[in-house]
Amino acid sequence: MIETSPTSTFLDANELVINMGPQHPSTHGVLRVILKLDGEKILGTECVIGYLHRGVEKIAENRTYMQFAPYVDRMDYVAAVSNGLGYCEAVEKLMAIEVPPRAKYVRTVLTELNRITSHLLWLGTHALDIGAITPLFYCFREREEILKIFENYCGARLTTHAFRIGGLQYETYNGFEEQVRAVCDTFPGRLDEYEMLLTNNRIWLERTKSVGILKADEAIDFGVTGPVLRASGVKWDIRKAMPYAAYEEMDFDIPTGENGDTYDRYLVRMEEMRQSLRIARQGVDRLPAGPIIGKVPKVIKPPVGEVYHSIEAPKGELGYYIVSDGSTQPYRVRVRPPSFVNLQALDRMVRGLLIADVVAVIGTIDIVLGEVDR
Amino acid sequence: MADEQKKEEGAGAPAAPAGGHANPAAPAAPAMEPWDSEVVQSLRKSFPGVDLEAFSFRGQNLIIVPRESILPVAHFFKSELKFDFLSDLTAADYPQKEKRFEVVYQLYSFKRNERVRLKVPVGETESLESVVPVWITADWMEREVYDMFGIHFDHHPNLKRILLPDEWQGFPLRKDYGILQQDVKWVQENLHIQSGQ
Amino acid sequence: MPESILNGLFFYVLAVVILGGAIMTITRRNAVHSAIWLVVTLMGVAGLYLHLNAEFLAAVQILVYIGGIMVLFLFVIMLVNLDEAAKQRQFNRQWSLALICTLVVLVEFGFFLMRGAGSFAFAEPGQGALKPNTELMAVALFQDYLLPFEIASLLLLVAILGAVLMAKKEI
Amino acid sequence: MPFSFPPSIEPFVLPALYIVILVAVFPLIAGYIVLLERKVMADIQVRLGPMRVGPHGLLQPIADAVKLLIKEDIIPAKADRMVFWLAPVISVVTALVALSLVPFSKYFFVADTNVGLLFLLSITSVGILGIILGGWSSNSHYPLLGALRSTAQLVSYEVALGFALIGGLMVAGTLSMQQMVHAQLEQQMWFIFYQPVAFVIYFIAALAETNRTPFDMPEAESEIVAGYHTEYSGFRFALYFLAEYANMVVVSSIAVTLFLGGWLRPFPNVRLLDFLNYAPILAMFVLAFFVFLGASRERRPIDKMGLAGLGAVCALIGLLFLVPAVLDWVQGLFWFVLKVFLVLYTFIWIRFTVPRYRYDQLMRIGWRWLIPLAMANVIVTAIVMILF
Repeated sequence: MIETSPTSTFLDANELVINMGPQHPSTHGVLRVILKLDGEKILGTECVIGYLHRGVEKIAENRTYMQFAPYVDRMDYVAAVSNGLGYCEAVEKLMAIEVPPRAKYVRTVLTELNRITSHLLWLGTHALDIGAITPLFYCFREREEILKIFENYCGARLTTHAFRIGGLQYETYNGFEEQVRAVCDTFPGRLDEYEMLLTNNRIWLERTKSVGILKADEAIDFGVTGPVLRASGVKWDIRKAMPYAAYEEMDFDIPTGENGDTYDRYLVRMEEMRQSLRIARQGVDRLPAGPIIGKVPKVIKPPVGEVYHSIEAPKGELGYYIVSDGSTQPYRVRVRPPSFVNLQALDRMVRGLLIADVVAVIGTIDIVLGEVDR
Repeated sequence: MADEQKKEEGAGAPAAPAGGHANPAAPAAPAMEPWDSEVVQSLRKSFPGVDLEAFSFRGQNLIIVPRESILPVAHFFKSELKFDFLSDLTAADYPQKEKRFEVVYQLYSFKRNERVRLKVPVGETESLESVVPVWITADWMEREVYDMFGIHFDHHPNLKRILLPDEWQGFPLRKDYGILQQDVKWVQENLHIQSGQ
Repeated sequence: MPESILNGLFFYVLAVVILGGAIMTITRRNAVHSAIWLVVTLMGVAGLYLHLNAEFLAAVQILVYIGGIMVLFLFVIMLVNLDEAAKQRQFNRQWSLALICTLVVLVEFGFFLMRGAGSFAFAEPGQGALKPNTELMAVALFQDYLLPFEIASLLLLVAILGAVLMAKKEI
Repeated sequence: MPFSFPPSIEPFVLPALYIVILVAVFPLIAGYIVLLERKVMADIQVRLGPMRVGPHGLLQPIADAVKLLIKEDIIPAKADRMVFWLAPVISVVTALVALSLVPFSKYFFVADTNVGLLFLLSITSVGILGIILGGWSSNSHYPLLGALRSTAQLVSYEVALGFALIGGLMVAGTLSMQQMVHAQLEQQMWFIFYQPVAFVIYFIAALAETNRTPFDMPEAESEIVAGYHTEYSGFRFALYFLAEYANMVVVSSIAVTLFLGGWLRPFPNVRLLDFLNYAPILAMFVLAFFVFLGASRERRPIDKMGLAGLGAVCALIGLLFLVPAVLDWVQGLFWFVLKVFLVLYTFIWIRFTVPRYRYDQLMRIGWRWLIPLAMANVIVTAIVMILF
């Protein structure tokens, strides 16, 4: 028999190192995962990130508070509204600005709609990763309807920069309420359609059940947040725990899972979309009249101090830690990106599974590389 | 380094007044109100020899913890005070201060539904004990702090650059690192361009 | 007349393919290339069967040897790193002795071929007698020689079980 | 016929002609199957699909072919060049050879041997070599993984496929493709009704054999990029593509021949339905009508004219079918193609409806369910045939 080095063959044993990404159809961007394989079984993974690093936090230190606001949209670019909300609220907290109720309501409605678009994108690509091609197109059809609302509201569809520090820059357009209601009316039926395609599909069940399990205590230990945490059975949502915007006055439920597997995360996000619709409908139904922006000085110049403010972005806890030195530019802005933290749990979730599961798990964590790398 | 430690210990009287003498050397020190609560008291009781200062600003609470005792304090926060969730771990650079960096821990307790912020001043040449044994999630966050500030974490399982290339020179989020500055050598060697700007 | 020419042509072309393939198989350094040439050889043999109107045999030859065994061969070759083999010396020091032996065998072969040339006529394609080729095969296997056939298959089954037992690390 | 060939060559003339037709026309047909797939996919996904090249994208396959032909031919630096070159050729040659055994109609077939089906299976099994070698010769991880997956998948599903076919063969009592169709004519029943289980198993195994969703692991692009043909581009890629679609046609043809009555029209023994013999004419005229309707809706004059021309051709062909001899010749072909397209349509439909199985699940289904079920089907069939 010929002598072979143990690392270079499949048979003798053991390890094949394969490079997944940064150019790969299903790493959702420029994520690079180095897989250590035994045949197709995963022995370990290492994520290599930073290919999309733009130094957002450094940029922040060289911009005024207002100037930096559009940059945050470019982090999680599928949930730009949420990013903007988090940043604006953090600065408002730093300056103790009171936001008028109308602005709060509009913010809530738009953020919830944004959560739906983000989840739709997740659903489409996640299903695509698992091999179901068609849901992607359905999801984009619905996403389009919501993006139209954004476009009508602020002129942009993706990187919206919808909010200003202290409130809103734009009053809602004519027909805003009707358009949101129309989405709320048609969307549940469409959701049922997706569920018909996937929820009870045997193949879908086999591919997602008991795949990428993250137990509740592990989830907390890994610091994962958002749907990933809730699917593990931890009923924690910042919208309920530490309400911001107008969430305190909204009536909605927090869906949770039991097993913390891919299927539960799927179910949780599907239910979250329904809950978001509920919130959006309540928001437009009770939309108060009044000013849309609070008392904001011409020059944003917060007092010396620091705040950490976090919101429940579609992907989890999105936190902003802002230190002010009393000048017009932030001294330090730290973004606590949910994707970055959630991605850390990938290794734990995929050990012992197969290559195909890695793809499913990456999809189910729902990362956006713009946010992971910042 | 040695005399810095001495200074810390000297200031660390058991019943240290929770007064606002937070590093008088720093001009940009935030003006904050002192904070006292059950959390602070139990902490003081458990760590009598440690100088802990507690503040509150805009309803957000923070505790300044000396560098040496971060690991036991972290353990205490997690197991005794049930702050089982490390939301965020980051740092900030204050070049004027005596201890240049502040490593910031944002803790959250599901049980109390309460946040608290720990701040650890760290000198430029000092290193800090890693809290990965307490919260696994600190792994990547500490790597990012190392990547951006060059603060070294002892006993970290895999302390290397995370966002920047492994061979990159310099730590971009330090205040003396200009926004247009970069590792020109690395860029030339790896991207084959004269300059990125 | 043209038909016999055609027959001859077929035979000789296939013979060249088979022999050439065989020679290439044993001379290639790369195991995958050897396997490919072996496939060519086996294809040639299948062609010969076809030429003799033994369609069933030809189909089975391809199905079993190429579609089954060669695929598994390639599978194993791909799994095992054979780059090392390519670097090693292909001929060892006993080649001169081996050459003499081969020559002796070759002479013997030639001798017997010369002596018995008469009995090496082309096999006649079985026309009418073997017409329902497949059925006759079935009758032979499943009626006339059922017991030997079953014994052979049992033997193979035992061999498979043994192989599985040996390959599996723990049971 | 006014002239005749010498008797020694005469039996080879028509098959040779058919071979030329198949080799020349099949790539075009494969291109249009791709177009059909894209159009059906678009329809399922609420969009239009190719619309740019030609009216309703009808010239898209040709544009695609040209694009593939003029693309740069990239061979990886460390690839095994000879094998890299050979692998797609093996795939496409075996796929096209397999087509030669398909009985497209009573008259239109290249060869009909008494081991036809067995031969078909053996030829398709050689096609696996093209995949293995392609994956190996690329000298890259993803193609190697793809090739390993393919091989394991094809080898395991071939067993189930073979056993499923045996069920049908026992009813048919022959291995000859033409005789199978005649057997269904004599027994006055499509064998799918005698062997529904075998048909279902065959269909599932065929999906796996042709690497279609939900069994498209070997080229699951979200997992291992493009599987065994990751490193292939341009014309070589086109060859793999062609082979894949040829294989689809072959497996659907086997299904149609053995289970769905081959080139027979529905209810061939029922006098009452004889009017179905004229279905090809009707179909052509209906097609022409719809094409004209489409032409009238078209805005750009060039599209209008193109569609109108197509309609005219359809109508002309319909007229040509009015000649009884032509009709007789075309009949079988018409029904056969129709059935094959129905099977292909089902393939496409499934592809865009369900997710993908995981590799180990696929193996489990094959070995734990399909093969035992197919074996049981064979045994039950044998018992029933002996008893009755």
